[in-house]
Amino acid sequence: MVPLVLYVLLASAMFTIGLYGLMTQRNGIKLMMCVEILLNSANINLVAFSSYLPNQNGQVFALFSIALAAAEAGVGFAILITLYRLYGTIELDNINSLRW
Amino acid sequence: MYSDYAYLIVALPILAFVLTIFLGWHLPKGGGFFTVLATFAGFILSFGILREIYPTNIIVHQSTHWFANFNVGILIDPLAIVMLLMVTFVCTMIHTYALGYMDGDPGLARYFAEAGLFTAAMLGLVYADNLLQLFIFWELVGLCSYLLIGFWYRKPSAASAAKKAFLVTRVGDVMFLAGIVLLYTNMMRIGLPEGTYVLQFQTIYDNLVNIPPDQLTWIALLLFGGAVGKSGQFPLHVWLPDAMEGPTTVSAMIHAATMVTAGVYLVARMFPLFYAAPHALTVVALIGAFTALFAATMGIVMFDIKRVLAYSTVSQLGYMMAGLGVGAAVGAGAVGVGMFHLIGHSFFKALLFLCAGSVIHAVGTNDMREMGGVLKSMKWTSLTMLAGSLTLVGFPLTTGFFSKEEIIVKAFEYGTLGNGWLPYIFVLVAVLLTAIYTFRLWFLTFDGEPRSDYHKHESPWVMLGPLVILALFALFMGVGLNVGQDENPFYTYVGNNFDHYGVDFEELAVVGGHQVVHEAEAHGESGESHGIFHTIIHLLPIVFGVGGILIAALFYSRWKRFDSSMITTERDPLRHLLLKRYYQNEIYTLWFAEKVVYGLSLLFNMIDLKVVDGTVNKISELLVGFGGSVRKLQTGMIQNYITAIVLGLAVLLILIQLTIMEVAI
Amino acid sequence: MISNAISLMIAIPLIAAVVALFAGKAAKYVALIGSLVPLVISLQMFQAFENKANVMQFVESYDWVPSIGVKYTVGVDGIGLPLVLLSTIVSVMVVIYSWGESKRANQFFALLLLNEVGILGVFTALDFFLFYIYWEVVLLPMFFLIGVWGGPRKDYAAIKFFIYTHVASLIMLLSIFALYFSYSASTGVRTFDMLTLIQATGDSAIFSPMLMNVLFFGLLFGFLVKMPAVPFHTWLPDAHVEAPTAGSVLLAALLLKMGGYGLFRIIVPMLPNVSDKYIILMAIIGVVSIVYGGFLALAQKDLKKMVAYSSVSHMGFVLLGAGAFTWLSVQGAMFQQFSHGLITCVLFMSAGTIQHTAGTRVIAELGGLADRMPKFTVLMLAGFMASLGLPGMCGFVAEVSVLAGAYEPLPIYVLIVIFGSIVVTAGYHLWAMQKVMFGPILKKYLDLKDPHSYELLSMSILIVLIIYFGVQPALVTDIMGVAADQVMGPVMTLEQMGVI
Amino acid sequence: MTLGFADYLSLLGAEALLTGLALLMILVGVFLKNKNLMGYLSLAGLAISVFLVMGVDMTKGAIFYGTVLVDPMSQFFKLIFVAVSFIVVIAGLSRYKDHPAQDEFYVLLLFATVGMMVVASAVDLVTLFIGFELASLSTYAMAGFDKTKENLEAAIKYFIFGSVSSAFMLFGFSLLYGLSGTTKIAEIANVALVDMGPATLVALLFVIAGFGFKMALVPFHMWAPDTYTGAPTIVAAFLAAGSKKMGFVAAFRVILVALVALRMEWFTAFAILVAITMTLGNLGAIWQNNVKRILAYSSVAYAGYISIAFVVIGAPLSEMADAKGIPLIDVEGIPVPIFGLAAGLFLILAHAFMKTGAFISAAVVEDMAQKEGKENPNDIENYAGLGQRAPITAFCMLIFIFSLSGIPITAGFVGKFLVFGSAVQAGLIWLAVLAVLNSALSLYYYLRIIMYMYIKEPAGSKIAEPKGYVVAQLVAMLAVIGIAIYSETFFQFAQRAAEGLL
Repeated sequence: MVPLVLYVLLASAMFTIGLYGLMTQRNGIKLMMCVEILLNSANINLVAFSSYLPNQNGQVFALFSIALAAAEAGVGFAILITLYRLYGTIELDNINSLRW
Repeated sequence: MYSDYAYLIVALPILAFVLTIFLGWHLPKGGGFFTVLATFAGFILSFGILREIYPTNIIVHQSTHWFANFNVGILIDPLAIVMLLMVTFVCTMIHTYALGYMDGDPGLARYFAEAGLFTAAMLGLVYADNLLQLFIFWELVGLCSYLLIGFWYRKPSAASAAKKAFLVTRVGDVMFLAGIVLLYTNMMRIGLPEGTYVLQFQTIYDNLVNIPPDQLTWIALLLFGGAVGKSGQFPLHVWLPDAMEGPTTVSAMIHAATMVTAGVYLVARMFPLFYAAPHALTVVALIGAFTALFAATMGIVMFDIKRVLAYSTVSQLGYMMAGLGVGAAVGAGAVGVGMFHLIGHSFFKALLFLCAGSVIHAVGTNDMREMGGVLKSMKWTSLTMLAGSLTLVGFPLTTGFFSKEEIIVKAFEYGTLGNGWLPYIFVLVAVLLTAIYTFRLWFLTFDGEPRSDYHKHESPWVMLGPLVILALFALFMGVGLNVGQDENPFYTYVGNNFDHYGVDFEELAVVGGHQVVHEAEAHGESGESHGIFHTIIHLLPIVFGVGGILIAALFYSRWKRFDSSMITTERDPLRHLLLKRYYQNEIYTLWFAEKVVYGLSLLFNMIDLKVVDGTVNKISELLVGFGGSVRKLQTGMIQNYITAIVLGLAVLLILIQLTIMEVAI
Repeated sequence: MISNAISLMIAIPLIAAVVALFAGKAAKYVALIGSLVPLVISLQMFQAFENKANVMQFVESYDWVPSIGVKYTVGVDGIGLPLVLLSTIVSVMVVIYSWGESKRANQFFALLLLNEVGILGVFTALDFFLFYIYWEVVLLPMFFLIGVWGGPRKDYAAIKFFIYTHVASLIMLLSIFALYFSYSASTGVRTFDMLTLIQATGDSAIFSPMLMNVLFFGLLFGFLVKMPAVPFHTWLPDAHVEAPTAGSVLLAALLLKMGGYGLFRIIVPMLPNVSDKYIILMAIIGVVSIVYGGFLALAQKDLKKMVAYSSVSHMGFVLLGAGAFTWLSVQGAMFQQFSHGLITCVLFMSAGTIQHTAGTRVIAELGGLADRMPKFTVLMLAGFMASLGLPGMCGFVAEVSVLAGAYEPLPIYVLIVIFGSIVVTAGYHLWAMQKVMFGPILKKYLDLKDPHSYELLSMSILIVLIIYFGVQPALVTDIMGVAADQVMGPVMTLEQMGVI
Repeated sequence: MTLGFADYLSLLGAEALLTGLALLMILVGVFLKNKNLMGYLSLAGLAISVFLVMGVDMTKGAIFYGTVLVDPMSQFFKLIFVAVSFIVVIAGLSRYKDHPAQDEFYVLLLFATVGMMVVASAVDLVTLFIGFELASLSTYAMAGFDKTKENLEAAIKYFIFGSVSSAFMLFGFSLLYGLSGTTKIAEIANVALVDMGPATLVALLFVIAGFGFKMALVPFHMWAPDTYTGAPTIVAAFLAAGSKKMGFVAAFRVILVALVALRMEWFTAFAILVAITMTLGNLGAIWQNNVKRILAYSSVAYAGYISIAFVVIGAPLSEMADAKGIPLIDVEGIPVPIFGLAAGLFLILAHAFMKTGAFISAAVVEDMAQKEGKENPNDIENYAGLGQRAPITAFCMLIFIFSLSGIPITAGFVGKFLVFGSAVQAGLIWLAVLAVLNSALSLYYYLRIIMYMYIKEPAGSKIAEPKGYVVAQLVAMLAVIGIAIYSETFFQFAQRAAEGLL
């Protein structure tokens, strides 16, 4: 079967991709997606590990985190929508009145 | 029983001071009579004490703890009692005179208050029983001098003269203080028993031999520095002529009769120490003699009547110092000689000043060129002034004659004993100059025709009375003490002052390296034997004195034959030098005080602002500025924030790896 | 003698401060009472004080934070008592002098009282924690006094004063920690008790030499800044120039004394345990302060700034005396603290009065004031004379003691420099006096009058005290003499004294 | 031993109560017209839960299959959380009076509180993560509650930054799980992680990143200044005082206990982080004119001061300390680590109250300025002469600022005193000196506020101070001073907590 290393590599790759996205993208939605990628990379880790370990904690953990990710997305989109109502855009570059 | 009330001698004038300063404004004559009475009471007390201790061998000594290992106390020995009598007497005279002289001045009460305070301080100085207390009153008389010189403080010249007087004497005082500190340290090194008062004179006299001679010399010279400042000796004499800005009575009291003699008194008081200190007395003799001559030269060209007298005071103080200084050769007797001249001088110099005051009072100016012919209008003043002048010159059989004569002869012996002839030559020449400037003054003022239209009237008796009394003393004290007695009792009494403390001058001579005392006596006897030479020595001063009077007469009196222009011209550099007073003012004030000291302070100020405080402010500026740049990192762009996390973690990772490796190694 | 005298003495001004805050117009009366009562108490303590070496008196001690060994311990000995007396006297005088203060008067007087609380606390606290608390508390009222009632650059001055001295106290705090932990680590006893810890510094088993040096300098720095000693003095002139008169008086008369108190309570007893070299070091710093301060004063154009630098110069004597480490010099330094406290009050009051009567403090612009304000002139002259060390006033006694004591350990040229600077001191005092007071009066000052009676009153009381203690120094110097032995001798803990 | 449901309830009474209350309020809120009641309701709930928190028996050990632990540490933090929420709610009574959606505010607040309390008790990574997210999600929403532009900017930055760092945390957790094969903190501690290569270090750093975000340690602090400034002021108070502390308790549990094997590593990490955080926090604040922003940076700096605890605890076994020659173990029995942690806890307690108070005072001024239609209501100019305009607020602010700058006699002083002290005790002289200098530097901007409040001339007339704010401030102020005076009690508590953990 597939060695653990590959899973971990995959997870790390996804994580890196997510981070890259966060550092480069401006669109709020895209940023949200990047966040999801980050979370899921972690989930992959958990599931992979747990299938190699005697206990199932990892999978439980993954389920929880998926649920939380969903909730998080909910809150996030709520904020984005109100943001759009006020600013008329979700390009976060234009939203930096708070600085220095 | 008088001696039990000795403390009153100081307490009463202080009381007078307090009363006058608070009540004086509402009393007639500014409450001056408080001061007069208090001083006179002091005189009575001192006289009573004299009756108790003369000629017996007892001295009055009362002492009590002050703080740490210092005490306050009263010590009345021959040296002190004569000073007490002189000060109380002269001050009484001058205060009485002032009742008339200062009358009508708005600050009358202030004058008498300060005068009373001064009297108290001066008396305290005289009968202090330890060096610290002496120094304290020493400073207080300085304060009073400051206050009284600046009495007319609205006059800028008076204000600055007061400041100058205080500062210049302060230089001396600081040396004095340093001397005390040095003495204290050495005494402590000896390891005295617990509870002894270190600076008490008795203690000092007893332990002189235990102090290393080189230290003694330092101490002596530092103390002498104090004396130089107070008694206007070269080079710290510059303040005394300026001090004439004060009222004439002040000049008479402080800057002629009493305070300025404190320096001489100090040297006399510490004579054993000076004697035990190698070379110390030589310095005293030279400085004293030189001052005597140096000041006299300046006295010749002055036109301000008070300044002439001021320079003569400086010069006479020089005589006293010289008189003490030659003690290196003649031993403790010198104290008697010096003190005798001090006392005599106090009388006649006070007299001269008061007369001058009386004249100024009438004429309304200090400039002798505007006087002349005062003799007609002011008989009493003129005659008393004449009496004073004669004693000052040392005219035979006047008090000044006896005292000055003695000093000069001692100076001669001093020379014969191979200690150098300079002192003798200086004092001798000074006699001639003294005679010249004194009678130049007298002739210019009283003789000839009025050179300006001043209103002519004799002063009131409250002023003349003191003049007459002082004049009598000035003329006849010497005779009274000398004629009809094989040995002047004053010399013996005061000269043997230190026997009361069991000071062994033989022993001290060894420490001080004077091998000459006995030879001095031996020589003295031999001097008696081949008389002719000795008589010459005794006659020379008289010749010089009378000669001086004649010269003065030829130049300035009604019988004048020459004019000063015949010997000097306007452009004569010497004359200029004298008129400019050897450019001391330029050197002391303009150059040293204002350039060097003030410049130094400005430099320090610069350093303080730029460097010391500058660093502090620079640091804060840097931090604040750094903060200004740090906050720019907060761009407000969420992407940058994420980047910050990633970079931060990366850096952290590397650093941790490094440290772990470092530790591992 | 009332029990808990010290706590009472500290509590009363504190309560009075709160009352004064809400007293409105009546604040000054509250302040007067609130400062008079402590004066009475301190006088009683002075009466009841038994002058025995190494005995701490009026001690109170209660647990506060036992788990880290913090106690509420107060008491006085020969070091603290004279300063307590000084503080209470000066506080009353300041209240009297500022009787006419109208701007936000209630807060003003409340702050004066609060200041007294802090000062008294510092001089009586025997627990480092408590000591540090009071040490910091003192900063607050002064900060506000400068900040609210100050001159044009008050913001700068106040913040500089606060931060500069605060840094110093924090460095001091770290050293205190080092003391505390080293002690508790090697003895197992957690205590902030001052005397115990100071005594422990003698034990080389507890404090390695290196550690000893570190914390010695930490503490020394804390105190030098407060004194202030050159080169850490620059906060002082700024603070003084901007502060209101009352503030300057308290600052110079009391706050500076905290540094000196620290020296005697902590540094000097440690000296023998650290190194003899530091004796000379401290003395040298002292000398530098004396001379440098003197010359700077001479250079100043502003009367108040001149007085401020003269404080630097005079506090140098304290440092010199403490550093010279002979019995007489230490005692003299203690007395210098006391006398400078009294004298500097008069100087700053004079400067303040001139400021608000003539409207300027620039010496060059003043002249001939004596003509119109004779009474004031007498008092000011007396103050200046006292400051330049005139005998018969307490400044002289102190300086002579310091110098006489300091000669032994010091090289001669150092002494020469000092004596030179004494002349300079006389110089700037007389110069200022002549420029400001004497000479012909300037046109613009023709309608000046003597200041308010309460200002004259406070000044004259102080002058009387200055002369009194100048003539009768033994009253306090005897106490200080014993204290000097105690400071130079071995330190005893409260237990060993048997007072708790 | 096994515990019945009743025991659970007694142990987690507060959590249960608050959760129930929150759910109830959602339900009721739908029907109510005037919702001012809600505030008092939650106030009552919080008041009761204070006693519930203090009342429990802390010796029962872990429950819910060893995922939740009720020990002094957890209760210490729960107390802080509840108290902070309590004060914030009081302030809210004025802030959201007659606000149409105020019930939602209180509900969110309660949920956030519960989440934080769960974290405080969590001894299992899963539980901890859930609690963490619960708190985060509610606070995301709260940050944007007023729906002004600033609010939403604050919210979105907070949200993205927050979810990224929780992703980091989760990834770290996953690695930990992979390496140790368990999610139970106690069990992870028993695994020799050191031998497991670089992955452990990555895990550690990711976990630190996750917590560092809540704690606002540089460089994970970037969101804090913006969010604190943008969010409604009392929410900022809650964030700074409450959820920040959640980060600390989580960090204590995971890093100090679970990752004890990596002590060397996290000692170094925190040594660096602390130094940077203190310094940058203070330097950043110097230039600010927006008082909320000043307070934000100051709480960044405080994250640094508090985190000194980690360094102190890490120090004893690391070689750095031994070199100093200062004994590491106190003979009297309080080991350096315990003392350090206790000190840290005390400072956390102090900071919670003074920061809440300070932000609420700021809120008063903000409302005042908004009424006057000022351009930027939090500008320091609006504080001019506050001493006359709003005496109570000004005085409370004064106390809070003194406390923040460590002036006696306030909780902040005692806290700093203890923390700096523990640093010296651990031989970290360099750190102590740095901290001290920072503390002095911070005076610069603290004093500026005081200057404006008491020294500048008033910018307007005297104002009426809203009751809720006043009460909230007074409570906070009394707490700040009381903690200082009765420091013994609270230090004992902190010490027990520390002993329980280590």
